[in-house]
Amino acid sequence: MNIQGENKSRNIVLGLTPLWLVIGIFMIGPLLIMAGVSVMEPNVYGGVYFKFDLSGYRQILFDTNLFDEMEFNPAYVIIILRSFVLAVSATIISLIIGFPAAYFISRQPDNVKNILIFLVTIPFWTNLLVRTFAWIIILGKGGVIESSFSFFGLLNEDDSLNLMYTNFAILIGLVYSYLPLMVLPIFSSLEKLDVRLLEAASDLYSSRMEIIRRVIIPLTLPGIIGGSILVFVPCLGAFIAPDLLGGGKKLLLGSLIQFQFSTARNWPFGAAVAMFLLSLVVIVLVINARINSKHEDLQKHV
Amino acid sequence: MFRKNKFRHVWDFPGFSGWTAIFFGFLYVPIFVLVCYSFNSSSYAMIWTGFSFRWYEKLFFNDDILQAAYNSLIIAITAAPMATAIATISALVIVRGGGFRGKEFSSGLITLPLMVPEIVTAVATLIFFATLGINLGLINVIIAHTVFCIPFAYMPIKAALEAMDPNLELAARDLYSDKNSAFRYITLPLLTPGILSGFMLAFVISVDDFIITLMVAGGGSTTLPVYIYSMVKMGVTPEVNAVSSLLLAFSIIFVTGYWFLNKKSS
Amino acid sequence: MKQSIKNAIEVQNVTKVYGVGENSVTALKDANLTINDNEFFTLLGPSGCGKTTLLRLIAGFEDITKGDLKLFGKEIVNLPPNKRPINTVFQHYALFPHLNVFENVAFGLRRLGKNRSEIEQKTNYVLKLVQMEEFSKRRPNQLSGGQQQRVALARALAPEPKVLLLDEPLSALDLKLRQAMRIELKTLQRETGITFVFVTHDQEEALTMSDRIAVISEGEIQQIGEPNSIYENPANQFVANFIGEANLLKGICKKIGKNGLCKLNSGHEISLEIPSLIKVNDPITIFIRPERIKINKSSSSKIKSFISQFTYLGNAAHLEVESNNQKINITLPIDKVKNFKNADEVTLEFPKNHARVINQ
Amino acid sequence: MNKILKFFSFCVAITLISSSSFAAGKLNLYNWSDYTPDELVKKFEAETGIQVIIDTYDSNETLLAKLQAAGGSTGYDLAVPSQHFVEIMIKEGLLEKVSGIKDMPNYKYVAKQFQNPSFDPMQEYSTPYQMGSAGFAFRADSYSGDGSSMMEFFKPNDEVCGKLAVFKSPEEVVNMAHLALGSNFCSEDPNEMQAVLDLMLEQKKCVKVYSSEGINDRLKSGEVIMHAHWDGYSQVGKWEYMDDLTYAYPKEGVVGWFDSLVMPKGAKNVKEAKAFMNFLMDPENMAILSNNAAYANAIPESQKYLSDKMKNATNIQVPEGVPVVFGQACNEKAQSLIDKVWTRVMQ
Repeated sequence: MNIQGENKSRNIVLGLTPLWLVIGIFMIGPLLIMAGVSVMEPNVYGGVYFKFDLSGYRQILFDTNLFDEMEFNPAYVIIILRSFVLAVSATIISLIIGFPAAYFISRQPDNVKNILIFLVTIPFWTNLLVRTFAWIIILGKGGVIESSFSFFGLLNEDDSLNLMYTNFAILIGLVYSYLPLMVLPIFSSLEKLDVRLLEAASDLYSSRMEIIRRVIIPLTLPGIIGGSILVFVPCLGAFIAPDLLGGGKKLLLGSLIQFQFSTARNWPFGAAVAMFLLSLVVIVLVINARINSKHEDLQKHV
Repeated sequence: MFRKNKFRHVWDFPGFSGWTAIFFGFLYVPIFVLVCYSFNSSSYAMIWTGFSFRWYEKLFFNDDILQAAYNSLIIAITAAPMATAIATISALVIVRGGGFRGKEFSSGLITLPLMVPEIVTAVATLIFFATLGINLGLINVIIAHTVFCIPFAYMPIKAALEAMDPNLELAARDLYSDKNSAFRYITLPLLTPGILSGFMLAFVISVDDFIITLMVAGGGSTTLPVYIYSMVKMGVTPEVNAVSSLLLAFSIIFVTGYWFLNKKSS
Repeated sequence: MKQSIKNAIEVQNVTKVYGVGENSVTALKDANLTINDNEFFTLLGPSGCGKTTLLRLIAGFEDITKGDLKLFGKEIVNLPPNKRPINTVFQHYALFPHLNVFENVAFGLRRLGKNRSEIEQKTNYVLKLVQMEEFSKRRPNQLSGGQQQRVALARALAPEPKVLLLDEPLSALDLKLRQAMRIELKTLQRETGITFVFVTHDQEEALTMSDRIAVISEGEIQQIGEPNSIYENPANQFVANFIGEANLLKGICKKIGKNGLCKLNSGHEISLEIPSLIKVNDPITIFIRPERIKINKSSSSKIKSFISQFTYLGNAAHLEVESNNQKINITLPIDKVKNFKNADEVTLEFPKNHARVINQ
Repeated sequence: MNKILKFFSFCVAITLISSSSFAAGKLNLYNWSDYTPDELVKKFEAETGIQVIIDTYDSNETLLAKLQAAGGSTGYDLAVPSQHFVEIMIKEGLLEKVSGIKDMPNYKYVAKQFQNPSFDPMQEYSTPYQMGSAGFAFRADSYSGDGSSMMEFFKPNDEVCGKLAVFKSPEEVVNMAHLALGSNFCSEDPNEMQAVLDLMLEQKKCVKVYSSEGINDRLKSGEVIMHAHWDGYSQVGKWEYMDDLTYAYPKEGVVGWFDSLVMPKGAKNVKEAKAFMNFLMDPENMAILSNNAAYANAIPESQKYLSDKMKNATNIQVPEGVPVVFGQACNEKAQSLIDKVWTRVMQ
C-alpha cells in the first residue's frame, strides 16, 4: 500500500530498528559470545581464560581421564543418544496420542471445536514447571498412582512401583509438557482437509484404515511434521523434566548444559554442548523447510 | 420402532471419541490433582488428611513468596509492554511495508527466540551478562524477558494486521485523514484487540518463564517460578501445590481473557 | 478557456509500472482521457486490464510512473489522497468496522474540521439521501450487503467531493439488488451533479448507466465514447467482443467505397462501406451484431445454411447457423422463436448499415 | 501512541520507585536451603526494620558458579559458603572486604579459636555462621546396620540399595569417599582418585536420587531409608517426625565444615549486611539459629540460651574416637580431578 510522497524506506528502517537492536544485541550477541566461550580455556573455579582452546568440543568425544591420558569417553555420547531416544519416543507417543484427538476435534461443529482447541492450548500457556511438578504427586512414592494401587490391593503398603527418577518418568514428563504443540499444527492441517476426498477414497473402495494411511496422513503431512518438530526440538533441550522427574541421575542435553554452568563450572564445555544442540536444531529446521517447500509444490500441482 | 442407525460417515472413525476423552484426561488430570492436593490439610503433600485452606493462608504470610510474586509482576509489567511495542512496530512494517529488502530476514529474526532451545538462550544470556559485566539486577531479567516475549506478542498482532482490510486505511486517507490520523483513528483502534492479546500472551509467557530466569536472575530478582522450583527441590508440600495452583489460575484467567478478546475481534 | 473548466479530470499520457527491472509490470500505458464535469463516466474492461489502477491513480493511492493528472485544470499528481477533493466508494466498501454508520459517514467531515452542527446536518442529509437514516447507530457488520453499499456511498458523498470514484461498487450484490442500485446510482448522480467515475467489468452496467465509457484492455484505452456508439461502432475486435455479442466474419473484399462488397467465407455476400485503405481481394473481417442478421426458413438457397444449434433463452433464442463450415451467431426476437428448430435449413440476410469492416 | 508511552513510563516509574524504596532497608541473603530459621529473620527484621529476602542454593559449588557467572555483582548482600570455599572465593576475587569486623560490638563473643581463622587470617571477609559435619543418616527402624562404617553408605546392603540418596555436590561426597578409602582430601594422586571414582560409580547403582535439598522429606516418605546428611539437619528431622532417624558417626570419621557469612562482590546493601553479621554474633541470636538448625556454633556464650532438646540432641554429639576432618581448599589440579570424578559419576 505505498502512498506517494512518503519516505518509505526511511520509515521501514526506523520501524525495524528496535527489533534489530533488541534481538541483535540481546539474542544474537549472547549466541556469538557463547560461541566464543566455547573455544576458550576453562577456569577450574568457573569462568574462562581468554585463550583459544578446542577442548570444549573435543570433550564431547574424547576426554582426559584421571591419569591425564586422552581416551574415548562414551559418557556424553550416551547422554546425546539418551536425549535423542527420549525425544524421538516422546515425539512418537505424542503423535499417537495427539493425532486421533486432533482429528476428532477437527470434525466437531465450530463452537465445540473452538472450545476443545482452546482446552488444548490452556496447558501450553500454563507454567511448565508447575505442570511437571504435578507428575511428582502422581508418580512419586505414595503418590496418586501408588496409593490407588494399594487402595485396590494391588500393592503392599511398603512396596513401591519405583516410577519416579526413571527414564519412564522423564518420558511422561516430556510428552505431557509438549503434547499441545503436537496437536495444534496437526489440527490446523486437518481442518483444511476436504472431507470430499475421504468420500472419494471410500467411493474408490478404500477401507477406513486405508483412508487414514493413503489420504489423511499424506495430506496432513506438513502438520504432522510441524507438530513433530515442535515437540522434538524442546524435548532435546529439556531441563525441567529430567531434573525433577529424573532425579538428576539421567542427564539429557539440556540438563547437561545447565550442569556445566552450575556445579561443574566448565563454561567452555557447556557452551560447546549448547552449540552442538543449537546446530542439531538448525539441521532439523532446515530439513523441515525443505520438506515443506516440497509439499507446497505438491499442493500447487493438484 | 426405529431402526438402529448403523450408518457412519466415512470421516467418523470408531474409537477416536474415546481416545480424545483419554487425551483430555491426560492433559487435565495432573492439573486437577495438583489443585486438589493444595487443599490438603496434611503438611505432607501426598497423604490426604482433610480439606483446608491453611496453605493458602500460609502463602499470604510468606514474605519470600510475596516478594517473588512481586518481582514476577514487575518484570512482566515492564517486559511485556516493551515486547509488545517492538512487536507492534515490527508487525506494522513487515506486514504493511510491501516487499522490501530484509523483510524475510526481519521476520526470521523476530521468530529466532522461538527457534533457539530455551536452555541455550538461558546460558547464552548468562554468559553475555557475565562477560560484559552487566549487572543491573531486575533489569537483566527484564531485558531477557523482553527478548523472548517479542515473538509471542508478535503473532497475534501480525494476524490481526493481516486480517485487516488495507483498504480501510486508504478509505481514511481518501476521507481527508493524513497519515497520522489514519493510523490513530483507523489502524490503531482496529489493531487494539490484537495488540492487547499480544500483550497478554507476552505477559503470561514472562510470568511463567523459568529456565531463563533461573540462569539470569541474581539476588532480589527471584521470580515466582524460580521460587517454586526451590520449594519443589526442598520437598513436595501442599504449600507448593497452593502457590502452583495460584500461578495456574493466573495463567488460565489471562489466557481465557485473551481467547475471548480474540473471539470478539474476529 | 471555458472548455478547460468543464473538464473535471484530465489524464495525460499516464503510465503506471509496478516493480522494477525484470519483474516490472506495466499496468497502464500512455493513457489519455478527459472526463467532463457532471458526467457519469465508466471505465470498462476485464479484470486486470488496468481500470482499477487508473482509478487508484486518480484517488492518489498509487504514485504515477509517468504523465500528468489534472483536476479541474489543476495539477494533482503530487497531492496525497487526503488533499484531493475526490472520494472513493471501495469495491468491498471498506467501512470502518469499529465505527457505527453515522460515524463512518461523518468521518471525512470530521477530518476536514467541520463544526459539529454542520457534520450532523450533512451526515443526516446524505444518510437520508441513501435511505439509511434509521440505521445510523448500527455497526457495519449488522447491515446487509445492500445497506453497506449505501453507507459506503453516503460516506463518500458526505464531504461533497468534486469527483466520486466507484470501484465496482455493485459487484458484491445479488442480481436483483444490483439492477435496482443501477437506477438509484444514476439518479443520485443526476441529482447531486457530482462527476462519477465508475469502474466495472460488467458491460451491461456500463451501457445502462454511463454517459460515456472508456473501454480498457491490457493497460491501454481501446475506445472512448457514448454507450450506443461503442456498441454500434466498436473500434476494434476487442471492443466488439467485449461489449455485447458480435459476429466477426472473415471474407474477401470485392469492391471498395461507399457501396462496397465483401464475399464472406461462408459464401454470403455483404454490401457495406469499405474504406479505401483496403484493396480489392484483400482479406477482411466484418463485424455484425447477431440481432441484426435477418433469418428466413427456406430450403432453396444457393448457400446451404442450417441451424446447427438452437438455444432457447425465454425472451429470445440464440441460433448458431452453419454455412460452408463457418459459424454465424444470430439472436432471434421473441415473436419468431416458434418458427425455428434445430437442423432447419435457412437463408440469411445482412442489412447494409449494420455491418462494418473492423480492425484487428 | 501517547497513551502507550504514558503507560510505559508509568511502568518504568513504578519499577524504579519500588526498587529504590526497598533499597532503604533491604538485605538479600543467599543461603543453603532450609538453613535460615523464620524466627531469626523475623527477629532481625523487627529489631532493625531491614527486610530480608532469602534465595537458596544446594551446594558450595552452585554458590561459586553463581558468583562467578555474575562477574562481580550477584545482587546478593550475604552468602554462606563453607570454610574452604571462602578461601577459593577470596582468591578468585568474588568477595567484598568487610571493614571493621573486629570492631563490631558482638565480635567479642566469638570464641578465640575461631577468630582469625586459617581461611580468613585477618578476619577481613567473614563472620561465623554455623558448623557441623557431613555424613549420612538412616532410618534405624528399616535398617539393620549401625552406621559404624562409611562403607555402609558407599557399598549399601540389599535393604538400602535402591533406597539410597546422595548429596548433589562433589566436594562433600568425594571427601566422604576419601574417608571411606582412607585417602587424603584434595588428593592429586590419580590412582587414589580412580579408587574414589570406582567407589562412587559402584554406589550409583544403588542410588535413587542425587539431591541436597528436601532430605528429611525424602526420608520421611520412605522413598529412601539412607541419605547423605548433615548432623544438625538430621537432628531437625528427628525432632520433627522421625524418632528413628540416626546420624551415623562411622569410625573413619565425618567431613567437618564451618560456614561463614561473607559479602559477595558488588553487594549493594553493605550497611544492612554488616548489621546482620553483627546481629548473628550476639549469643542470644546465635542460639536461635542453633536451636532451629541444630548445629554447633562459634559463640560459646550462646550455650546459655540453648533449648533443652538441643542439649539432648544425639545426632550432633560426636562420639569419642570419631574424627571430624575439615574440608580444605584444593589446588587447581586436585580441584579439576574432583570435578572430573563428579562429572563422570553424573554422566
